[in-house]
Amino acid sequence: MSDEPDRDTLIEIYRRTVLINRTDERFRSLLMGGKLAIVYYPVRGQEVLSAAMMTALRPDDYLITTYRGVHDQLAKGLPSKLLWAECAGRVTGTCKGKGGPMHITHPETGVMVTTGVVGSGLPIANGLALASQNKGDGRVTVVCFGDGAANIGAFHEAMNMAQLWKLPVIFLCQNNLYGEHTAFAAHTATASIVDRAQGYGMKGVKTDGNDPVAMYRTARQAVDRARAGEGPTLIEAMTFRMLGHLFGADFSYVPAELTAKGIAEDPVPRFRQQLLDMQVPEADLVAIETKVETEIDEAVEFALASDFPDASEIGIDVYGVERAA
Amino acid sequence: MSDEPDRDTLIEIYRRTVLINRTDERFRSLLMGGKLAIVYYPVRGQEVLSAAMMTALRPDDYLITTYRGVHDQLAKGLPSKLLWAECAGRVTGTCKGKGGPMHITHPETGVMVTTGVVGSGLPIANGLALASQNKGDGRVTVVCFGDGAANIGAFHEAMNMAQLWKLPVIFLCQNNLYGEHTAFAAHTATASIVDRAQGYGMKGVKTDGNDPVAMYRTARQAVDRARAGEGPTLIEAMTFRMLGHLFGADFSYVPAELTAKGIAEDPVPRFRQQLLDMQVPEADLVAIETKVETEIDEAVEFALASDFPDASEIGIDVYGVERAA
Amino acid sequence: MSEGPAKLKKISIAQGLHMALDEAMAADENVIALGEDVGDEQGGGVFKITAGLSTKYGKHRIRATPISEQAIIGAAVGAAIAGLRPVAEIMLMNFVTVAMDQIVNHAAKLRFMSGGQTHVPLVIRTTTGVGVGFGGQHSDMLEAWFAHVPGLRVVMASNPADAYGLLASAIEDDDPVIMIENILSYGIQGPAPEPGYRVPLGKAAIAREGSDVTVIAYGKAVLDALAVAEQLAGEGVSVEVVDLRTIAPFDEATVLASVAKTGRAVIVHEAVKAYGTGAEISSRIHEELFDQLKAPVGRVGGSFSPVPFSKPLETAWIHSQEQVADAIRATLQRKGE
Amino acid sequence: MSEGPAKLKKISIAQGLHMALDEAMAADENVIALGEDVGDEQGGGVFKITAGLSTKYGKHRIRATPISEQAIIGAAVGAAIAGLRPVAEIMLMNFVTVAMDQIVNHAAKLRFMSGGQTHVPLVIRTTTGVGVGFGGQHSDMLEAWFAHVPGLRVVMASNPADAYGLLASAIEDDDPVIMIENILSYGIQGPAPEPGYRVPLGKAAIAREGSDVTVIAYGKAVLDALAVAEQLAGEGVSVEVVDLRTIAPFDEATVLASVAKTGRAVIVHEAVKAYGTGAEISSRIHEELFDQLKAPVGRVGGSFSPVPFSKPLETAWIHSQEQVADAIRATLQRKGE
Ligand SMILES: Cc1ncc(C[n+]2csc(CCOP(=O)(O)OP(=O)(O)O)c2C)c(N)n1
Ligand SMILES: Cc1ncc(C[n+]2csc(CCOP(=O)(O)OP(=O)(O)O)c2C)c(N)n1
Ligand SMILES: [Mg+2]
Ligand SMILES: [Mg+2]
Repeated sequence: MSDEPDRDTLIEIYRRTVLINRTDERFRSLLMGGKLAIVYYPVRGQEVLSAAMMTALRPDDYLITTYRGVHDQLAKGLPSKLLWAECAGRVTGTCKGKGGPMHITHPETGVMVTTGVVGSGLPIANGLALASQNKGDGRVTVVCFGDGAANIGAFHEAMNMAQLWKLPVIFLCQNNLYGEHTAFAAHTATASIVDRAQGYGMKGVKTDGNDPVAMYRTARQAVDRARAGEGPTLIEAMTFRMLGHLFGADFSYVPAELTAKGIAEDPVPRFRQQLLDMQVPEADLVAIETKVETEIDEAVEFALASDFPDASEIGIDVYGVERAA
Repeated sequence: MSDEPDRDTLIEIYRRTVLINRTDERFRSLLMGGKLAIVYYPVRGQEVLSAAMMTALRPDDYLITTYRGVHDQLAKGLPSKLLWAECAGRVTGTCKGKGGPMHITHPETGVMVTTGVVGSGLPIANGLALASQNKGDGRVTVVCFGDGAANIGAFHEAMNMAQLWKLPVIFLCQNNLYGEHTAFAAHTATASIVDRAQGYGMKGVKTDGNDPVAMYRTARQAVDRARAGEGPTLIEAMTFRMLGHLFGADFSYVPAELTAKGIAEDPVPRFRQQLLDMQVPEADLVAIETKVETEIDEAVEFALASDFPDASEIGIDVYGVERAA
Repeated sequence: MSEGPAKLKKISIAQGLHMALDEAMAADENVIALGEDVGDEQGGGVFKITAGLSTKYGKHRIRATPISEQAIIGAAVGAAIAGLRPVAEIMLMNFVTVAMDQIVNHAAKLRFMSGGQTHVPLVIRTTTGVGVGFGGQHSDMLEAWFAHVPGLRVVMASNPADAYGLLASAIEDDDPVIMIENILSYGIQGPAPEPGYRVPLGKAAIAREGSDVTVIAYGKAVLDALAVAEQLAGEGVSVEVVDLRTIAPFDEATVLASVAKTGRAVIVHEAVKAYGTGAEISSRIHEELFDQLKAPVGRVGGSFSPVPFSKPLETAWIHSQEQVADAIRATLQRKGE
Repeated sequence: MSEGPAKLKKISIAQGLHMALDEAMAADENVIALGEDVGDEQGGGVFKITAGLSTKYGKHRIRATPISEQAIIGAAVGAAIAGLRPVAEIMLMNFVTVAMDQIVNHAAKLRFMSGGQTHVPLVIRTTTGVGVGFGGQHSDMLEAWFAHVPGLRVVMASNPADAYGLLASAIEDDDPVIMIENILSYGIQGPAPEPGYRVPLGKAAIAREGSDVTVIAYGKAVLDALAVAEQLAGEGVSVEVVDLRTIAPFDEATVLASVAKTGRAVIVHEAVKAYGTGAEISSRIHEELFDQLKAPVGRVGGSFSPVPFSKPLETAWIHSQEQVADAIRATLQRKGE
């Protein structure tokens, strides 16, 4: 199939973009209003790259992401109700409330691991891909991580092993210019993370993650390569973290002009305009936006109306069978 | 000063080469003869690169090496007697026999750490270099490691940090084509370790470690850059591990042609011939060789005549002051 | 606290840590600090302990690092061997899991393996704690691992003066010290220490005197012990509270003297109870005071599971003051000899 | 051994491990093995446990890896989640220090954190041991760290049949199991197990019955315990030896039943004594059997220092059979009630 997103594909990417965008917005408003009290990592500004990447996948493909993963999880198809219930610590959540936002897991939609440890998803992604390679199930694994994560040892070990074994895995570095409070140039000694791909003999592609067409094209090509058994790809998707590292966190260390630029280039309204320019009727977009708001309304209501897990859950799922003694 | 080794420098490199070569030979003959029973990692074939590298250093420069480190330690100037006594587990050794061959340490000659953990020396080398940078003592740190070590996380983290902070450190990868029993192509997804330098914005140089002139030139330039505050260099010195991973170990997995090629290109006799071709009188070389043999004779005798440490040493050097309770 | 100052001025544990670091850096140019986000360009650290220091002492002494814990600890080890006194920060304790090699195989062993030729005056500060809602990978208390490693010291403060005095002593010590902080304790207020106040490493404090039973605790658990002691005083039970301060190697003399006096002991820590530090302390007490003990030594600790996210589960996971009180009562119900 | 077969054919522990792996791979194509040098192109592994298997089952199932322990364990974790049964090898136990994050934050916790949606049927084989002359960084016994982590199981065999039966059970188990081997034990000979013999996880064995005192040990230390038991029998002392086999979570029922019978106990392990697994076992015994104990539970373990290189020091570092015998005698000297 072609690498270029057709009109329907772009509209689907937009739907996922809006779902992510409004969900992030809703999380922040509930936190602001005190209706929810959790540690939340905003994804504002990174909606489009996730929506485009996951749209290029099959539903049964695997995803591994991080604490900042709401965009990836929703784009992969994880049901809003289960996400919200888990983030609210309810027994109806994906993980019965035991994992929480940093550990969202939902194998049914391919969300296999969400990790809170920087870089640790990459070696695990190789394992998922190894299983697919041995079973011949044709699945592709995508692992999401940040620019800061590219400086930790696990990144290096995983990249070399993936290329050595030609694993069907895609390393999606979401370069949002900051690792927590540290600017890219203060934590990385080279201009681009993709500069590292050749050191592993791996294909590396740097792309504008905020451009749905470019991002989809890059994703599509990487997915096709992986599925065809041609090995892994490192994608560096350029974006910008429009808010603090976590909700309510200091943002003062980000230069005003950079923030201004980020707002000016906000990918979500840009994408909407792009669709209108393509003569997509605004009514269609409004319909999508309304449907998304309803989905979130229902999910939040479901979550907040759900019970908390029983304390006995502490002793469950530690081992598959009750431990000896 | 010039990057080219003058005649005297080459002769000094040869002296160190012979010292390493004969020491390695002696270790193996004592092990063979049962006069010594230790785990020993031969350095046969890697003599020249070490001798050339360390000759380009100041005596007060720092060295970090590994279990396979006899060549680096001797080339750096560590006294034979202390080395032998330590390897024989005697109280007269560098570390009172408590460290052993895998942990040779001798700050007087700049041998700061010998580690048995693959890759762990690199981050520590950054620390030595950081101290020199803050103190302005002009020292350069060299850290030696193998081709296999270039695939472990610590390598990656150390490279990025060293370049980020422009530390006066030299990463000397001794590429002897094998990591334990695994051939280079089976553990590394790229053709050369230096391919990784650009991923850190670091200067990388691949050189023939078995050619004393090329190796000295490469070393000299890296040392001068580091000393001038221009930052780190990754050197990939090509060589060949002519014997098993450790003394007595299986070697069957190495293709016969490769072994044959290695023997044919044995750097030590080649170097000797090179000096003769330069009209260095053979008598001078014989004198060096005889002197080295005497030095080793005395060192071995000293070591084997020395006492073992007292059992009370187990409780000493755990903490600087006796631990509470 | 039996030791320490009693000035009226109060400070927080976070301020105590900042003061100790600031004074150490002012006193000795060899003291440096490194870790993620520690510089003022990064907002002075996630918990602001280092705020202002990079401006005051320079970026060569307060080094904001990449997310590279092996490189952070490794650089600190190398700098320490070369004569600096690094204070390395691991943002959260669960992340020591990527740096264990540098801490255990290197920092802890280099003095011994070099026969005393080199040593590693290194402080590793890290924080953690159950109750923040971070879930399974950001809440663990792993002090038992380090306690099991000869060559390391592990300390934890229960109040601002001790935080100041312990960190200052750790920086001045010539061996590696792991200083564990608790996110939930940073705000705890207490009397400000006199400048120069030091808490000697390896020395516990009698946080409250008592005669019926000894409760041994450290860090945040000391506050639970003190609260329970106050409550039980009302029931006519006299509880002595020992604040270990140095978790390992622990102050056996003080602990054994107290239990020899009371004949009963309960150990409380936030870490998982099974194979925790309480097991070693309990064993030592039984080994040394078997005939004097009126009851088996009790242990109170975290549940045997990863730390759950959901608030009610997280609250149930960690020990409650009721559990501490019950453990004390259990030792009192024993007749003894 | 009370359980297990009594055939005449003898095999070594190394052969027992190889047999278990070979049979598991033959029986289930989801079983794979990965680690450094494990393939036949690499000579079949440093200790030859995997020799012949890559030729027999293919390089896609026996994967020789780069020196990348985080990637090795991480790949094993991911493969396990996706339905394979990986057996990952960490060449020497000290190198787990670079992979603790994958083991502790991930393998051990994913089942719990996912609410049971995923699980990690992973076996990590590693070896170590004091006495090889490897020195400080290649000899450590770190089982206490893993015992402290809910979600992990730790096993160690003292004989070939158990090595076979434990590894087979570990591979069939749906949760992560750390199997510790001892370089010095690979050659130990013993009766060959019947094919299909299994050692249930969490079940200890009575290696020798006795009535005066219980010695609890695992791995190589069991042989010391048995030798001392034999020696003391000559002195009229009847020693019961419990071989834990599963170090953690340990078989409390068997241990407590034995000590309830004898009233005396000594724990022996090679690991550093302080904060070792013996502390937890000792504490549990004191907590449960305080009134029945005739003497405090004794502990014998490694010295409180890194493992020294020099032969006489290395020999002095590790427990001797004399120390075990003395610890037993010390418990007998106590009058008890
Ligand atoms: C090993 C480890 N070190 C430190 C942290 C603390 N931490 C959490 S997120 C983060 C920044 C990560 O930056 P980046 O990889 O760019 O991802 P982003 O947050 O920008 O999406 C840090 C340092 C961690 N979770 N794990
Ligand atoms: C972290 C770690 N993993 C594994 C080992 C076991 N080991 C010791 S040497 C070695 C091979 C190292 O190869 P290379 O880096 O090329 O150095 P060389 O031995 O060839 O000099 C291995 C795997 C180790 N010491 N440390
Ligand atoms: Mg980022
Ligand atoms: Mg090599």
